[in-house]
Amino acid sequence: MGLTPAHREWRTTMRDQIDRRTFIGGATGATLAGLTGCLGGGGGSEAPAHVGMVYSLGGLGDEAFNDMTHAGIQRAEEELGIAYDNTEPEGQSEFSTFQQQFASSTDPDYDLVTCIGFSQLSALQENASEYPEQDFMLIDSELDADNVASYRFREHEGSFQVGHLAGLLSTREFSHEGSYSGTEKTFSTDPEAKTVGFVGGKENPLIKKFEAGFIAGVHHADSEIEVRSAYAGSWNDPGRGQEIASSMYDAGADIVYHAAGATGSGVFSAAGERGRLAIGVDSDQSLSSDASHTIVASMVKHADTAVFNATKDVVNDEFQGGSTVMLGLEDGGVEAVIGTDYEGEIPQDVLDALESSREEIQNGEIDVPTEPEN
Amino acid sequence: MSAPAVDLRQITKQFPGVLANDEVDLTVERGSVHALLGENGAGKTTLMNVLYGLYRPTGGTVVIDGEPRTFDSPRDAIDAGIGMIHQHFMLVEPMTVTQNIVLGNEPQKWGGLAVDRERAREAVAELADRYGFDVDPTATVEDLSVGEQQRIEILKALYRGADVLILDEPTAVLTPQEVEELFGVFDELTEAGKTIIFISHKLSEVTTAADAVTVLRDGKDVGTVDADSVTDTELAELMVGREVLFDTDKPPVELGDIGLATRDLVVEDDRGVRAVDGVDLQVAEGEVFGIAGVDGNGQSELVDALTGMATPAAGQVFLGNEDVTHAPRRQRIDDGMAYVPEDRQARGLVMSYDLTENGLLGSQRDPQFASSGRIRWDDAETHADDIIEEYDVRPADADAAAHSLSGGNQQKFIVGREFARDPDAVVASHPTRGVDVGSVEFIHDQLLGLREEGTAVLLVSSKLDEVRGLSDRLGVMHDGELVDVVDPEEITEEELGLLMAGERPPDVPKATRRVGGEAQ
Amino acid sequence: MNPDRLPGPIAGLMGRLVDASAGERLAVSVAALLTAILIGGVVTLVAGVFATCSDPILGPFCYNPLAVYRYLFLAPLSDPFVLQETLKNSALLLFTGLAVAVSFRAGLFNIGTQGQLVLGALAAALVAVRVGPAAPDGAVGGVLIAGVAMLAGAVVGGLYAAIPGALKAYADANEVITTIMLNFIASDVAFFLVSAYFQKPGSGSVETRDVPAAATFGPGLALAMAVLLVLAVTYLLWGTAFGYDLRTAGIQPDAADYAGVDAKRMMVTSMTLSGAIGGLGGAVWVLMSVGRWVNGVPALGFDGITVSVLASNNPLGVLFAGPLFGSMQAGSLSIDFQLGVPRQLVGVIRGLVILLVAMPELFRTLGVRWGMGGVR
Amino acid sequence: MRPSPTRRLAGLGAFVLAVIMLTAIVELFPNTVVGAAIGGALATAGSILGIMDSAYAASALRLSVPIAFAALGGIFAERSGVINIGLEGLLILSAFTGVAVAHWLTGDGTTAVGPGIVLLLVIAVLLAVAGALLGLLGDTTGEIAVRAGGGVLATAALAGLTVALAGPTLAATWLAFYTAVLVSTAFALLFAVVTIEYRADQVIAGLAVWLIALGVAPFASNVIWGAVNSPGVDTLGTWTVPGLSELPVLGTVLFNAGPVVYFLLLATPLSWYVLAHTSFGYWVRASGENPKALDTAGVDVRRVRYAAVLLSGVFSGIGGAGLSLGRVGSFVGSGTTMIDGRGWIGITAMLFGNYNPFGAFGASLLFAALDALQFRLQQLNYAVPDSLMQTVPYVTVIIVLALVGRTRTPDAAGEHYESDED
Repeated sequence: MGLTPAHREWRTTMRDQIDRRTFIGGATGATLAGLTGCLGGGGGSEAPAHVGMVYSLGGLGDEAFNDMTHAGIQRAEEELGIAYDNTEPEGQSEFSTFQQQFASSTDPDYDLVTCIGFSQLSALQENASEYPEQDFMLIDSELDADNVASYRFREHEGSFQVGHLAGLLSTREFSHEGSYSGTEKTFSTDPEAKTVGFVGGKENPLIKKFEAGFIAGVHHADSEIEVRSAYAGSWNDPGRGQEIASSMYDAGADIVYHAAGATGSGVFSAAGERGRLAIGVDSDQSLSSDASHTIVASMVKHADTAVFNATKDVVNDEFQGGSTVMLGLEDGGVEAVIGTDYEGEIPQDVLDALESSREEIQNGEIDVPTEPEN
Repeated sequence: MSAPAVDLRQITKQFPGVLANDEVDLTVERGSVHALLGENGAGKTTLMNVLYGLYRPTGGTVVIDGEPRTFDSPRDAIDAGIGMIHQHFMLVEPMTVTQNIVLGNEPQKWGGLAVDRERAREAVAELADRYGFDVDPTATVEDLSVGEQQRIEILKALYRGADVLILDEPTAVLTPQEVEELFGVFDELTEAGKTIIFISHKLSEVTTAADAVTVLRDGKDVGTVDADSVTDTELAELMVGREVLFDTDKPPVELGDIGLATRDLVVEDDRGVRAVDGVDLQVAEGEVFGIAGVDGNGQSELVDALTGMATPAAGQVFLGNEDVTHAPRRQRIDDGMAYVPEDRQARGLVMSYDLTENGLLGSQRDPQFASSGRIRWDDAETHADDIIEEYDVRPADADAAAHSLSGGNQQKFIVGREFARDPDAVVASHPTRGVDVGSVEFIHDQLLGLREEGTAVLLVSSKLDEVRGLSDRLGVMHDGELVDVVDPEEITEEELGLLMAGERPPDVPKATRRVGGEAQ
Repeated sequence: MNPDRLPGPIAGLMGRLVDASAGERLAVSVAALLTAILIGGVVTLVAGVFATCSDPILGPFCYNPLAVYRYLFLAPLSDPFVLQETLKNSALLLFTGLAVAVSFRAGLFNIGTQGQLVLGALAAALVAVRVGPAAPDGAVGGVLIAGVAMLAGAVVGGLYAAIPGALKAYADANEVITTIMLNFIASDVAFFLVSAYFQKPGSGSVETRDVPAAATFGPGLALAMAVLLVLAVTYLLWGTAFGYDLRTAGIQPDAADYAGVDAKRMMVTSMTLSGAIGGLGGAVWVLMSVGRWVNGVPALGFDGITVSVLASNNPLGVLFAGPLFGSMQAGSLSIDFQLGVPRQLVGVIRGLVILLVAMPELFRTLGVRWGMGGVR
Repeated sequence: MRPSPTRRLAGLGAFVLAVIMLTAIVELFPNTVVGAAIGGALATAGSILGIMDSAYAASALRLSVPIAFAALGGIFAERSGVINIGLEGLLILSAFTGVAVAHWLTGDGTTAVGPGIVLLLVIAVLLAVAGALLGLLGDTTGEIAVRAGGGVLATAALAGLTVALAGPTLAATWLAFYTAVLVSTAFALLFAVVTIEYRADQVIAGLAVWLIALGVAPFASNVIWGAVNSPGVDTLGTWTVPGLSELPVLGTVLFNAGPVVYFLLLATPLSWYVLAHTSFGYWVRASGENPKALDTAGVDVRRVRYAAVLLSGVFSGIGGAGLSLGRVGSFVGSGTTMIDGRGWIGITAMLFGNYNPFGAFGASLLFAALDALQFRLQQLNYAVPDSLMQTVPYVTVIIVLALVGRTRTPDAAGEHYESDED
């Protein structure tokens, strides 16, 4: 546990990116130069590759999954000199449109279309066969086609790790001095109440994996801990997320883990109000959240790595069409990352326990379920 | 003697296309009850709206208590001590009596942060007490009877310090008992020095309640008379006027079977009041049956029930031998009933349609213009052109929208359309209202033509000459009842006036029954 | 076009459509559209000040409104993809715009086209999936499946619209409120039904199975069907006694009574017709755009209101307004993509158009003030 | 104000129906019981009761805030005769504006209160000028000057007081909150001009307001932050009433809550009071029921309607900014935005509550309570399909409308009013 060098580097990139966001404004700023005012004009034609990004619902600025993949492509832009364009669909039915938009474009001719999120599977099924010459990458789902490289994650493994952490912390005295919304505050666990919580966005098999791993991890620490789960039914309703998390804290939960997109930012606000802890998802959310003092850890899903690697493959003419890359704890595809404000505060025995459970998962001694046990 | 409470001098009010008031004079003495009498559309309400500041007169002066005044809004009129009780009450139904009365002048407490309800209630109670009104200040207005609501309106005006009360057709919606009570209220008010002006077109109540009567006709005042000395008949004559008598020579027509009939017909209006109360009538084929009567005595409701625009509360309607009481309007159209409605702009025409489309109104499914639901616009246009030509509708353009026609031309088009149906029965409600003299004659000829063809015609009109001249038999309606059926050629104007006022003079020449059989 | 030169029946129809006030309404629509575009341009320009970019057009301005509008309206001409999207959007907006226009013509504010479309789409998708295996192979089967699916969409959409129609006619319940409520109910119920019973196996999203590929069709055919439907409905409204009844009931209910129209039944009938067209639009969306029902149906029903309002509820106007918005929507992808101007701008312009068309008084006043008697 | 017995009965019936629907949904989809129906029902009832503690009540109260404020705003507008179905749009705009201004003032780590005050005053002055130009502030120049100046001064005083009392960051957040309320009001003013001055169809114009907001907020988010979602900002925090907050149940529910919750608890009785006991309230009701009665009584219907619509803007502003700044501390503009239909539920609450502020508040609370119940039941492993639960308010309103019909709506709602010729 702790910060691996790779992660340290990633964290720097992420910080850069967040800082830059306030400066660049339009995400397409980079390609804006040559385009303004001329129909069909291509920009950055000297770039070694053009990548089209089709984000998942919730859009950029979710401080989670989408921003993570965005960080990956930005890294590719910096290190590989590629050019990219962003599109943010607003509804499920728009995925196909945007995929086609990139696939059919000739100026620039996109070398890779990155489809982020499991929801794009059905649309891509059609478009992959419709545009056989176009290379696609699909994140979070799997499609068997020669021109599609699929990347999936063992979210349940990472979730197991943060669940384990939550379970270990929940049963002991643990507190952190910090601030929330301008006031100094203590964020602590209640060792008496053996309860933690999980908040999901919309109920679907993918999010169930997060939930399942988390519950298993909690019970790995102490099988008597109660895990409360609830789904908000929306990815963009932080108000509701906050109430759900509050209800969990009120019911004695120390720590709440979320996999709920923008809804999840409400979980952090709830933790801030209640002086409790929360666990972020997808990216190291302690970097971006306003309520970073509540975020003891995040289940980071390195979608950025997937995007970067796939882009690199395209640049090097090594595109892995038809393959599925499964990223888990072993290859650093998912990992539990301690929040920036909690670095050095987690007791060593907890870190040791996490380290050993990680090894056990990697060597197969622990089999993490993908469907919730109850 | 002090200056009159109200003195309107040479008031003229011009609306676009209509001269509503034409140099009208009206002098009302303080403490008197003054009636303003006239047919619908004679300009009574317009005149009162001028007095109340709702309209600004085109010409003339308003003099109150000897002082010339200009009212920009009702607020000014209220300040000058004038209150108006509109025909449609200006009450907020879900609010209480007190709230309604003080609306706009609420007594305040806590520096304007709250209405002083106690004080308001007391003020209302005190006011009601002073004029002997029996009202509960805390009752909700929508729970009150019409008569009670009217008293609230009067109190509202009094609360605002009104010395002159204008009432627009106050008895139109009242039961006879309530009318009685209202007139009692008038007495209380005049005793307290208030002045009352009320609008009416009912002769009897004018002579009962008023001290003086001013009669309006076609926007002009035709004289002010002392209510005690004038007779109903004289008033009826003043009101209706003597128009050119048409020398209609009606050739005798062989009467056929019953074309149109009612039996014990009862129709209730929106408020559940019996507007038509047990009317029995039969119109034979080849006969014009006229209905005379002062407006608002149930003629409109009778026509609605006959034509299928309203469902009667009781009784039956026959079209030919068929009981059509509950038949939809569609069926009556299909069975050959033509109907010239009273309100041409709401019912008779679709104002934004052109004449071709309006020519189809009611016949849109007639095989003459439509085959299996498809309208043949060519035929429709030819039809409209025919009507236009035959009835001299101007502009003679089937593509002109109905709203671009003058009222008279609109009416001619409607009459033309309805008569062109080749109907078995016609219900014509004020078919010549607002139509120029030449066209009137033409419409009359058409009506008589239908009669000769053996059509049963029911003619409702407030023009006495018209109904007398055209009808074979003449029914007089008063207060929802068919008072009598008389012979139009034998009856005198005086007798007719009395009948219209609800009285039954002796020896009225009865119409001889010429109708073949009874309705089935 | 001089109607007199056309063959009799068509000339009659044209004459009906272009009635006396059509000119004024056209003027208002055009003025509203231009004003909305103008305001949208100013919004774009001002927004550009707050945006950051590497290559401003001038001083602090990042966005070039002229370029934005060039993409919004002209991109379909130069970019085959945008053209394809334009055709799709146009076809769908023709359906929903027509659906809304029919109800508005009947004097009913059917805000519920969205819900009718969602359920119609679901019905179409489910029927197509169900019928698929039983249908013969090849084109015949495809036509059969598509036909049955579209029928199902129309029936379900029509029935769903009949509810607010009946509530209005027989319970005097305001159709604006009930249709808005029914929109929410439709999307929630559809979500539940699919996730609980009709979920596509293996998919992470809430969606039905794919409809048979043979039953799907391209935007060309959809557009052709939409145009035909517009013409058919135009004919229905202006060429038949039923249409005459419907229009009369909508414009002057008393006169409709007088003409023997059963007003209550007409409310239910016209809502059903409107809903059926909306449901048909939903079916086309499934068969043309996505190939299955997916959660998050685009707001075509609401866009239909925009289209209809701009067209002053005239089907032939819809024929122009539909593609206009269709092009703008497709073009919105381009402005985002090529210029970096957020595509929600089109949503703003759309809202402005409705707002402005809703107030003809403004343009009348302006017309009078500027001495343009023609606008009156 | 006084509901007739039939209306009361219908309201009660609808409430019972809602409860039955809720129970039915819970019962139809339990994860566990199939056979032991009665036992299951009892167990469900038991756990439902167990859930309903003070924390639950507090949660329901918080969830009801934006809904109830929208409903209160809707009540004023519609009772004055202007149907405002653009409430959702006003909520969206204010939620966005609050966060945008807060982020502008505090975003880069330092806090700038000054620009916030300037912005606030600029908007206040613009509103005052618009009001004066529309002739809303009075007839004489003196009157207009006093009222316009008074409004601006009051705004300045409020801003100054806030800065004096709160720390810089909190003050900046409050300034952002005020600005959001004013912007929502300004937008309501636009709606009022369009509907009252230019006689636009109220429903169409309301839809337009919603659509514009739905476009503008994510558009502006994208322009400012390069994404439809905002970064986090500070919230208004909670106000704890010393002493009272220690009370057993009430303490949690009422005396340890966000400021906006207090506002709601104030605004509801205040709205009722204004409608029932002040001249303005009389006028609003008269204007909606029979504007002619009000006109002939010498009160300017136009001004009354303007005031009522502006109030709906103020309330929606508090509701929207109250959600984004009061609790969440960010704006989410993706999809249906973070408002996610709360304005529409507000309209249903208004109808369900029969246009009575307490009724609307109760209905909002009921809908919010159903929501809070739903996600608590989930935590106890009752699989309640939340998509079906969400239809409960809508279905309830349709049933209420079907039973009661249109009689409940103010008579003149939706109609333009023009006094006869001047």
